[in-house]
Amino acid sequence: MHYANTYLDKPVVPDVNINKEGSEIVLKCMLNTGSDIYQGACKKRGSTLKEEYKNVSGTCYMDPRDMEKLGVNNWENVLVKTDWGEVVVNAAASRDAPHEGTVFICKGPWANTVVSSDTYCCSDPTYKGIHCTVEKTDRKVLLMADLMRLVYKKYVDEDDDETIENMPSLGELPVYKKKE
Amino acid sequence: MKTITFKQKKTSSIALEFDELIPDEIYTWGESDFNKYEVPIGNSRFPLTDYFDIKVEGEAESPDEVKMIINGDLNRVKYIGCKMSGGEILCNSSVDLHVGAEMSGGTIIVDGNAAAHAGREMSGGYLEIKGNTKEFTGASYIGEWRGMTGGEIIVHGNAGKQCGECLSGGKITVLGNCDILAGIHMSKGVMEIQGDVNRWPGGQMKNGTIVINGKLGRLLEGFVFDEVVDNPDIEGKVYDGRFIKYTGDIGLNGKGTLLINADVNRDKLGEYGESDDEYTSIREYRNL
Amino acid sequence: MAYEEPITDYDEIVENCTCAFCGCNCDDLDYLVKDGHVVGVRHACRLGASKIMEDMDQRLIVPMVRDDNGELKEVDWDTALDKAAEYIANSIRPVMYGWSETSTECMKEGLALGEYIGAVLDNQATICHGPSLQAVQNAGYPIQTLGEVQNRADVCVYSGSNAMNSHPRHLARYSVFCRGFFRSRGRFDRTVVTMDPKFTDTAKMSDKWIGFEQNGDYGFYNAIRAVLKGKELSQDVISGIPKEDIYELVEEMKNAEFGVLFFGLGLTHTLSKQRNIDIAIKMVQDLNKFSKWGLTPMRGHFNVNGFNIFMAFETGFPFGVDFARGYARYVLGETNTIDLLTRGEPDVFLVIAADPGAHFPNKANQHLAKIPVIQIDIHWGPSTELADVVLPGSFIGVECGGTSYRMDGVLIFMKKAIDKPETCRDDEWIVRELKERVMKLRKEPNVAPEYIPNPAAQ
Amino acid sequence: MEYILKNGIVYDPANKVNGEKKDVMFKDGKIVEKVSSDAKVLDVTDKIVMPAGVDPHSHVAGPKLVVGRLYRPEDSRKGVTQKTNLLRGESGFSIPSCPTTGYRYSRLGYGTVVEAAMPPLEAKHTHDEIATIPNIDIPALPLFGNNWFVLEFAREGKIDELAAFISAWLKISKGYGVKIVNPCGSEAWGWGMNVHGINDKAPYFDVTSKEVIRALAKANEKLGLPHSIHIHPNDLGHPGNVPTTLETFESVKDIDKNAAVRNQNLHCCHLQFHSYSGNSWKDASSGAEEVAKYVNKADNITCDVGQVTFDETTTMTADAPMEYDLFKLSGLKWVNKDIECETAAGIIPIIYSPKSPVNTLQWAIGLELFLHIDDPWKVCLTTDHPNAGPFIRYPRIISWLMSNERRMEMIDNEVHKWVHSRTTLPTLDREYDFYDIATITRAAPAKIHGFSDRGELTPGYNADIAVYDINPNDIDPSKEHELIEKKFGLTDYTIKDGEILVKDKEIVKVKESSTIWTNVKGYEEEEKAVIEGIMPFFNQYYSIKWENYPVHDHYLSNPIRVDVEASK
Repeated sequence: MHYANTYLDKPVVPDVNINKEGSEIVLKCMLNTGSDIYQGACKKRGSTLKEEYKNVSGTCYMDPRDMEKLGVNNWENVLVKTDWGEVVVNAAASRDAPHEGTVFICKGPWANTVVSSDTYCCSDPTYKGIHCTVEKTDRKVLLMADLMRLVYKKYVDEDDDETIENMPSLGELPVYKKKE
Repeated sequence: MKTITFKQKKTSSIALEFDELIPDEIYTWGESDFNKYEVPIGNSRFPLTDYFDIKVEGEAESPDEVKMIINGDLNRVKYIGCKMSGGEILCNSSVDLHVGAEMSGGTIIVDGNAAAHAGREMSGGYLEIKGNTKEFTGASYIGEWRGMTGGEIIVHGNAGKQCGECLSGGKITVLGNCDILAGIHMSKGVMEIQGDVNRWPGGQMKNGTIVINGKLGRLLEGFVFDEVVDNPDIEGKVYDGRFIKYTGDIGLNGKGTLLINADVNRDKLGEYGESDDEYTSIREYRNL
Repeated sequence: MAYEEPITDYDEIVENCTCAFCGCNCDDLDYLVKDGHVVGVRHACRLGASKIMEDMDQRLIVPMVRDDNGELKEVDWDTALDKAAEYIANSIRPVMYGWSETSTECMKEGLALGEYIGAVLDNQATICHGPSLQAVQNAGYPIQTLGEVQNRADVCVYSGSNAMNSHPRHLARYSVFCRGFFRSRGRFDRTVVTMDPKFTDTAKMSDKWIGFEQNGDYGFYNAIRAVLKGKELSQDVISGIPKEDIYELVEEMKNAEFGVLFFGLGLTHTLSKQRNIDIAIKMVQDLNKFSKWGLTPMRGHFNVNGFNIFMAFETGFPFGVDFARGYARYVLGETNTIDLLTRGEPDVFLVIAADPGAHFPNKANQHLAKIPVIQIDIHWGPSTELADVVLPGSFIGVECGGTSYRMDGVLIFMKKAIDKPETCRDDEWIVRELKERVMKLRKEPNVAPEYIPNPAAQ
Repeated sequence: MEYILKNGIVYDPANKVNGEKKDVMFKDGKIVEKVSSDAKVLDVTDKIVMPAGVDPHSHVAGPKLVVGRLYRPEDSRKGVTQKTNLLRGESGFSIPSCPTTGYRYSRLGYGTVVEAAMPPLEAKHTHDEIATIPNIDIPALPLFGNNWFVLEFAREGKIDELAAFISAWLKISKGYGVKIVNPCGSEAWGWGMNVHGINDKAPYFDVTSKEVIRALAKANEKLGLPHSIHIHPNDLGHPGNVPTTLETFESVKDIDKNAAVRNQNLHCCHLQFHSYSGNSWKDASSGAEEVAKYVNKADNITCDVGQVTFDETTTMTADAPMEYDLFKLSGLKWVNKDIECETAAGIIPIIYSPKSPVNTLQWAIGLELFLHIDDPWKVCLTTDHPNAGPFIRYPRIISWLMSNERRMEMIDNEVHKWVHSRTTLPTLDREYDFYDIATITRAAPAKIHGFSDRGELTPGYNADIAVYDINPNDIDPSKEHELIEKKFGLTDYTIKDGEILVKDKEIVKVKESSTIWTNVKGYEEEEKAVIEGIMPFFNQYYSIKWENYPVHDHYLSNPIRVDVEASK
């Protein structure tokens, strides 16, 4: 059957070409989270296990000048740390630049790991305006299921983060026992 | 005089609700009444004695003659002293939400921190918190434009965001620091802050007085510089030192008074631009 | 993306369907249907089309229950429903969260269940426009329907909202590009202002971009209010905006014939949260002294407003309603999902048509990892990774009809276009079944049959 | 099922039964002449028996109600009660939640409540809420006074087309009659303006309020709808609005009514708000006497009062510019809701205080109207719920009307002294009797709305009955006003369609409500033509599709259809 195609591999981002070492190892930034059209389309289509979701939601959009400071190119990996946690995401040049000193991660399991749960009695967690650090990393960006396993550990017996991170991937399709 | 002592046996992850255990309700109760009583937890009720040992000494003719002493970890005990009109409650620990909410008389002393909504909409009485408080101390119920109308709240530590929201009477004293938007929508009463204040005190205030003895972060544009006063007298209390007086919030033709200590806020005098070393204490509040 | 051939191979067109994505609820979509599947969507934006032509790989087809090994296992409906009902019936602090992507008919059943068992009912407003509702409760609500914007508005302000990304057809269909009765030249008759720290896609097509600094919203709007009262600004730069720009902006807003402020999560999620909107509403009210102004919150899900409206007329409170004591309670910081979860209170979590796994902060989800989670949804998502019972629902507006409320409060009936997968059930049916089963298990509401210690209890 | 209410003291003004001791019988939901010996006997010896109440003008369901509930949690919090096995938890004081509204009306002995303002665009929503309100029947009046099509037809003088439009829109919105609110004013509010007086023109549409009222009245009578036009005139709440009100009345004098069921061709709602003399609040005074004099003379006018009750309540009306004026006075939280091409609405909380001169004046004007208008068939008891006070205060108003002593006590001790200098209230000593009360709360509203199945205890009518625990021969309402208030506040029996809903002051049954709508026959061709003509505009300028505009059956709960043969 011929379906109209709404899938995409990666969001479209401006080209950057950084070919020298960064001047800083750890960059202090302000973190915002929210939605963009790629994330929204992928999430609501239901493709959350897919590589696509990892790329649209698990991506840290940065000002190219900040990327230069860290020496990262599009689709290289960075580690974002806040007081609430840390997560490995892709780095990509922001379509909305310039916004030096501010990074943007679309909402999703990756962003959740590092946002503040403080509601200040107003029902809404602080999803925007969070102090964070960004650094280059060799660790890989996890698929959604793998990330949920690592962060919440609901159904793994293991406690050690590193072990869980290196477990075999749960893959891009639902895993459940079918009825015989 | 009747003394009721609560000694904790175990804690609960789901909060216990103490709104029925106020002097007005229990001044006639004996130990057997407490043994029969079931305390609301979530959607159910469980025997109070599962959680507390209760000792009753003496007799009381009225709520005013009751002294409740609550010992133990009260971080999951909410509505302590809610709507009470007399008597005394002593909490020897940090307490959960709504301590002293809507109280009209009596005394509550918390020897620890209080969670949000402490002293919400109180109309009389005295609430003292030896530690810190979270958001909406002495504030109003959501939607209500008349908040605390009487009584006094003293916070020895720091107060969270929007302390004294919609204050319409009474007095709030914070001996520590205050987070953003202290005294927002205030229309009457006095707020005294001994420590520093993060951004924007008195947003959209109509009337009343805020005194800040420490350093002020950002001031709103709605406040107009009035004069520099020495040793101002606010409703009978003289504040020693030199204060800068602002009037606001003129966005709504407000006539509120904001007094900030001139000595520690020199940057606000003359060219009062934005202070660069902005005071942030968010971390402190979070770790309450 | 490469050029794609238009879809020509379809059996029928179902006209005037309603989009089940954002709060725009566009009711002019045409679905191209072949063999019981939607193979193409006309008129929809990228978001709507993508959602309607769902990812069948991840469609939840069968009910599942987590077994002892922590693996989801397909079971029959009775087993799954009984298991879920058992969790709910034995709970002391149940939370029922979600509801924004299902119909109000389903909410009605949910409310009956929640009221019976003494649960907390909350929806996505709690993590998106909850602060807006609180601000509305403090400051008022000068709103208008979207057609009014189309026909009259000559100044549209988007504040903290990137409509081009989150509500792509909003500008085209309701506010900016469309031709209105008094705005016959469409975009040329209107001025568009975007207020956002980022130069967003919406800012790029605006006439004016106010890039105030992060967390500076409250101070910025306060300055506007002061200027509206005729005050000279004392600082040269307020929240990152030079005062001349503020004067100019205020003049422009005062001279509008009909202005509208659309605001989004940029205002609700930053430092001063509900007070940002509080003061923005006050600003709009002030502006009415000079001309006509209104506002509309850019609601995210197609029925997130529906839940708030539904709860308000059923119980008097819009969201985060706690029935634990047998009466409705609405207290911020106490009866909202995130606060409850971070405090570690709930002992059962029912999530319907929502995805806390994808949208709740880490600390809140940590608690979900400790308690039974029942999921009613149509797709395998992050929440499924935390769920203990999974009940596959149906897709409102595509596979099932139902009522929704647009961001401006206009009721739209979302009609059914195709049949749902055979093994799925309607959300309404699932919740009603749960209710009936819970009522059998727990005859006396509000008294727990036995004390079940909370795994998270100390 | 057959029942007999035995030995009650019956007040049934429609049948001229004034306090006679007699039995009332009903069977299968209808009043009957006699019942068999199997009938269940309900002993109501020496208790007042009346038809169930009919509220001619109240705001209980619809988009602005829900915004009110949504944005006033502090009001919702006031009336919160625990749920029982039968009843849901209640909430709210001035704007109770839907279930609460039904319960409270039932306790007051009411059976029918007219929802007075429904924007056609939001009709589905209104009916969605009506379905949620239990125990009372609710017809809704769609708003026509600022509808763009109506303004166009009125300007062009196209009465036939307008009649067809009304006929079509009643079907589409499942409405009962024609409601007009501040004609042309709410449209002007689309640009932040208002109209002043009846001869002011709406911007762009170039039509005056008077032309709109006359056109709608003519169309209404052409169709012969059961209810006349139901108007909220211009200049509500402005000092010196008496001339506008009287001109409004005068403007329809020459239009013949065309429905046997009613006497009037214009019903003016909450007349209290339209009876102010003076030029500003500084020199405002009561215009009640002048207005009442006109009403006494005119046979074509009826009204309801909108009595102020001295409570903290919520004002909500489709007269949006007036609400903004109120906001500028009080500064409290203001809601506005503009509905495309149709109407607007505003909401604001308000505190009516007896210490306030203006509120005292409003309170006195309401009572003056009751006392100056001689014929109780021309005046109905309302508070324009929730605008002047919540409907749960009706018993209190009854106690005021029945007791001059209580009124004088309030005048002397409780209210502002303006009551002496600016009103005639202290000079009035008329007291209503139970027969009059039954008229203004039941018989008159039913007649005015043209109901031919309720408001009377006539055989064949619906068995909607209220029994109050009052022995009229044993009570002196003039002295025992507190008792009157208490007893009228909670019935011994409320019977709706033959089902006992309240028994011994407790709700024992909750039933689904019905909505009542008017189906005009004989205009099908004209309706089609009008809709066809409108369609290009609709497709271009409405933000929803035509398919989504009409109220489908899905949203109608137990509709009662009133068929009308249009005479043309």
